[in-house]
Amino acid sequence: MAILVDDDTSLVVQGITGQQGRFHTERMLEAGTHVVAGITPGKGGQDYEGVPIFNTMEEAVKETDPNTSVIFVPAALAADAIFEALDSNIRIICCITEGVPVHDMMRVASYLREDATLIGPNCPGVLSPGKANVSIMPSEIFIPGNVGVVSRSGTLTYEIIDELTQRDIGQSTAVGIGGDAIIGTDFIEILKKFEVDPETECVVMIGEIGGNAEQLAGEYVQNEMQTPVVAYIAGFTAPEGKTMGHAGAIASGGESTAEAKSEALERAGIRTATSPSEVAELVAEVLSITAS
Amino acid sequence: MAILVDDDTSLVVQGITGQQGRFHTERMLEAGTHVVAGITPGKGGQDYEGVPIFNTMEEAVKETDPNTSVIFVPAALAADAIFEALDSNIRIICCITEGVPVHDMMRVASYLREDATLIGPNCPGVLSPGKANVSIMPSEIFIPGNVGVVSRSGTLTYEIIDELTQRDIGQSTAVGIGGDAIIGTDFIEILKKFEVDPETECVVMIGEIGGNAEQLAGEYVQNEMQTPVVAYIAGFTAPEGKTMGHAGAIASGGESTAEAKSEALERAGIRTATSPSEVAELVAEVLSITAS
Amino acid sequence: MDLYEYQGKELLREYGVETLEGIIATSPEEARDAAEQLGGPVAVKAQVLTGGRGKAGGIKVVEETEGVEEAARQILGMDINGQKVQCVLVEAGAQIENEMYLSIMVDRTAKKPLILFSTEGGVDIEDVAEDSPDAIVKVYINPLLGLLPYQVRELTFSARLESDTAKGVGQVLDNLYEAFVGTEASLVEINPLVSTKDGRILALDSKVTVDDSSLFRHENIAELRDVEAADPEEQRAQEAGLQYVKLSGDVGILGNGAGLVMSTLDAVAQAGGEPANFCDVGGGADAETISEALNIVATNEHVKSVLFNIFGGITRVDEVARGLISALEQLDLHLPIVVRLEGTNAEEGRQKLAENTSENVYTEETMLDAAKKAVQLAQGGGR
Amino acid sequence: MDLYEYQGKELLREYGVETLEGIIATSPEEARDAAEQLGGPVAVKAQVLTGGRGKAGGIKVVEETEGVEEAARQILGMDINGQKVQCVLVEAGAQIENEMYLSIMVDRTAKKPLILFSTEGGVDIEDVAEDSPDAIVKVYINPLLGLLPYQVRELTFSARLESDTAKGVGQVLDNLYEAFVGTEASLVEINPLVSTKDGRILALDSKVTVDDSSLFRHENIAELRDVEAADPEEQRAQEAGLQYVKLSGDVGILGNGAGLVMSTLDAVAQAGGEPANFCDVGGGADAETISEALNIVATNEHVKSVLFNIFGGITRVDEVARGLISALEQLDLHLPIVVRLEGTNAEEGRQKLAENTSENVYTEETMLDAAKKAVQLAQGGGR
Repeated sequence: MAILVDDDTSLVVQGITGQQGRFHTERMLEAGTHVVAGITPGKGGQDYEGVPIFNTMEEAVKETDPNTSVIFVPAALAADAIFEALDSNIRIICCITEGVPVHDMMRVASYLREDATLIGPNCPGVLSPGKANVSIMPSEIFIPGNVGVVSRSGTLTYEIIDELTQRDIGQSTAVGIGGDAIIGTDFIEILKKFEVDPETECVVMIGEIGGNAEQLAGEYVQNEMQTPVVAYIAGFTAPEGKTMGHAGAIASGGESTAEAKSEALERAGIRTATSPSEVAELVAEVLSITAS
Repeated sequence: MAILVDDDTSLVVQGITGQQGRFHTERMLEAGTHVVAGITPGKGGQDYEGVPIFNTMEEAVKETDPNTSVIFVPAALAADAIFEALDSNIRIICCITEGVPVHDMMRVASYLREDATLIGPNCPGVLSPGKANVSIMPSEIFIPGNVGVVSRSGTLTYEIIDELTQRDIGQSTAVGIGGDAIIGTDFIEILKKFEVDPETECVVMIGEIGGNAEQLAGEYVQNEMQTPVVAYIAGFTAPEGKTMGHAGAIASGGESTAEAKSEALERAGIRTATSPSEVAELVAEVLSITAS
Repeated sequence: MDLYEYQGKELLREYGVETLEGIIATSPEEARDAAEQLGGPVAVKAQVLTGGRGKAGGIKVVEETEGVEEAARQILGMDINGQKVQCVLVEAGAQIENEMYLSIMVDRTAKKPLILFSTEGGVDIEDVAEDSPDAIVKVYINPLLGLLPYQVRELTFSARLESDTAKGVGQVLDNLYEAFVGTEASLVEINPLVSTKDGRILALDSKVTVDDSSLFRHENIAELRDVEAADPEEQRAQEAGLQYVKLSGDVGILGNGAGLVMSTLDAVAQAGGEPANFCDVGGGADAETISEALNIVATNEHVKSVLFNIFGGITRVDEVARGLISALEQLDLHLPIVVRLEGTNAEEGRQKLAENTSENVYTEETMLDAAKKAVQLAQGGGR
Repeated sequence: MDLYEYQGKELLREYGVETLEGIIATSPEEARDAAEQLGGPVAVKAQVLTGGRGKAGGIKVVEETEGVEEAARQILGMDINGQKVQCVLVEAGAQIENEMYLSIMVDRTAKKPLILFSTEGGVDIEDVAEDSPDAIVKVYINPLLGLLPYQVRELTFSARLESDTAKGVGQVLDNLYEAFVGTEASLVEINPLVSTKDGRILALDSKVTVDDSSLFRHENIAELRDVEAADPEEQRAQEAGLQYVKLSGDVGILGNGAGLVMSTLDAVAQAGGEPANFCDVGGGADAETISEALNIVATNEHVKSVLFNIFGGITRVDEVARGLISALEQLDLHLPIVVRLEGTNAEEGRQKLAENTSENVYTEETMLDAAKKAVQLAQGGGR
């Protein structure tokens, strides 16, 4: 199984001929992902690494019938690319692009219907080890297994994945939901998918300062979820009112601080680690409990 | 049974204190309709004919929990009233108002979800004889029965209802879908409801020049419908390019003429009358066939 | 409400759509002055709210300024599909490379704006649709999102436009969509949209229809309504708040409700007659409205008989009868009038009418009988 | 990006929101001139990007023009929550009747604009939310439809405003929503929004935060960015394309990726240290970027040690090591630097580093060990 992306994923890369698009298309192909099409207006008819390029999503869909897209276009064009994918019935869309205007994202979010899943923007994407890599994550550090990972961060996720892998704990799917204030899919929707994924036996949730998505996720875990969850929150030392790298990582008192999130998760009965390596330790514990 | 409105209808009147709102509220009450609330901003706390008035739909919903609304507000405010009803989870909305701008209606139509039904605008509303009158139709000429009526017109519908009633042929529900170019609900959606209504044994469809909704309905009747349909089209003598009273009644060649519609319906195997009284004759025939 | 070519172009220019320079003229002299001002070859174009003016001789290209006066003289006053030409647009020339077609309309079925584009412009788009449907690109717009950049790309790539032309057409499309929304049009059509040898994209013609229901919030457009060109009968009816369309027959028709009146027209035609007009007096037809409506119908010299068809629903028929009686008293009509009253309190209404009106008023019980009677009377029989 | 009160008010005025007349002054003399120009009693208000300036003495109401110079002298140069007051807004007086609160913000959970309104203005809205939550009216907006008239009515009726005030507040709300969308703000807040005795509704204060990501299409707003007020360290980092936040501790921190760097700060705190900054060098950290980042961190005189934490994913660790070595060669840093390299090709990276760098560079394998080491070094031990 795995969630969101797997062997059935057929991927179209929006913005395939940009620097990032080219670089990650190669890596996604190397990881065995079925990249069936790329889009760059004006370069239709060419190809990149054997992947045919189209001018529009309409053409790409007609010729190659993709079910998933990954977006590498510049921030000013990202919302347009998402609308193009949605209107062409692409049902899973990962927007890697950073710096997408918040008002654009509010419009996108209001247009999204239940039958489509937007991951990101400003996210590393989705990777199911051994199945499909629709992300900018380093597939080398992953091994297949039964831990689901969902995170607002990039490198911090890799750090934790690495800790898991070093302990021989494999992953079902890793989902970077993105570090912006407004993202297509929040923790809860991903947790729901992991909950019904028979392969996933434990979920790691990596949160950070800003908003209250972790609290809402905590409530969901407490009330609805059977699969055990291990959490980690970054940003305890972040000063109030400062944006810490991610546009959405800003503590402005109340629920948005790391303390508040961490406490809420603990209250919801979720094991919450204080460091990336402790995450791996807790997961190992959970799995050994589950196994026994 | 009946469709759209019945004994379970609890109605809120948007624009209850205007001339039309007052007049028809009385008539709807006389017909036994459960009018539970009225809305007129600034007149909250008052009542009209025992119906409590609220300033906003939000208040009306909180206090009286209506499931249906009828709109009598001026054209410039009609779209706003529809949005207000939709956002307050009113699931059946009849907009009587004439002259609603087409661009307003495009926005409304794009916002409409499947769980809500908008009838009109520029329509007489919906009436289920003996059950509920959510309309400006004269309930005196109706009798309960098993003929469903769906029409783009007002008085022409009354004419046909009268012909039916004079022949002792009762009606399950009469729906005036409205005479504008863009309306919330087309023939097909109403035909679908009649098709699954056990009470309705025959449907009368009254069309006119403009657009091609009759042709689309004809296809639906031919391919999907078991209940027999009798049709009538008005406007054979309408000159090209002229708006005949209803904003949507304009023949501009092609499918929009009465001839084209009539022929398409005949081709679809639908009995098509050439006069209102012939409609009643054909219905009588159909019912006697069905009965035998 | 349809706009004249020059009015439509003025609006389009406000939204950034480029057109040729042009000057409106109502006399041959004005046309010559305009041509002198513009310089070079010009086109003299009849301003009428109907298609086919080219075939009718309503457009003349004049190479030398001297010929303009004569051309304008020929066009002004011309009758094109029943419309008298009251002014011409004198327009500068252009070196045209390609003729394309671009329009945005309200699509009734989809309930959203529909863009049509074709590289085959300057001809009737319906002919193109029939002969080479693949040459037409269709794009539907979600009015809540507006025209999105990817949709412009879809259009220009589907139409296989070259990069420069694509850019220009894309810009025109952006502007035209703004105009469509800004003016609340039900149709904006540019046919042809041309690319010129110097790389511009120009609207060579314009057809703009704005939504009558939206005019209350577009004063500047409402002011363009051409009262002079309107038929005096229709204009008077509009002022009286009647829905009125003048037709060419001899049976004047009044009724309440658009659908019923259309049906009455059809009944008259079925009875072998020809309707002289469509007149919907509306729901609460009082004596004054009925009187004015009858008066307007009677103004038409072709009218030989009048058919008054009322189905009383909410308006009770006896009240309508009272209104009619009082209207007839005020007027001095010698035309035969066939009255058919049906619906709530019809009996009382008919009786009232029988008691009060003169010998030129006939009553019938059914719509078909009333239609037959009116036709018979118009054709000189039946009195 | 936060705007000063006077900048926010300028924007709001462009969208039709009324404010008091005001003049900005950077010296006591300018303040006096401003007061003379305005006439009557004025308020002298410190312009700082932080709350609580009233309590800090940053707002003085002066009845007579003579007192303005002294008031401005006291306020200018004042330190309010770490911000030095560089200018004051001299604002005309008003006869206030009621103080209300109005704001529109981006709601992260609902993913749409949220309007908050309260008849209890002039105080911290969070206090109102705690003490009398019913006094706050909330309205969510669908950004595809915009603010609808019925939503304005819902707000004004829920708040039980009197008809005149409701009309005025409704108008301000319409304008404020236009401003919110037009400037792509993440927050526009008017606290207090006042009604005056002569029936006007005025924004007495303004707090506007615009979305940094949208500035590329709002040149006029981007120009308002206050380079003078920004910390020189942060400003330099911004110019170098680094994500940088200055903090008050003594352990300088660099890393790749915002989440990882936040986590590194937390690790330093857990080890008993205090981070001197947050610095995300980003994905493809080349020698130049690392060099500039190190330089900026070292500029901070409080920094006693530096922790460089890299998880190599796509960027291979050996390449990062090469960049770091080359950066260290270019710089003449005497600070102890703890380097932790992990991820793809970490072994090679660490080896390269061991071979090439001087004695003030320490390598550790885990984040926690690296944090401990850096803290130890900052506290003067461990060399």
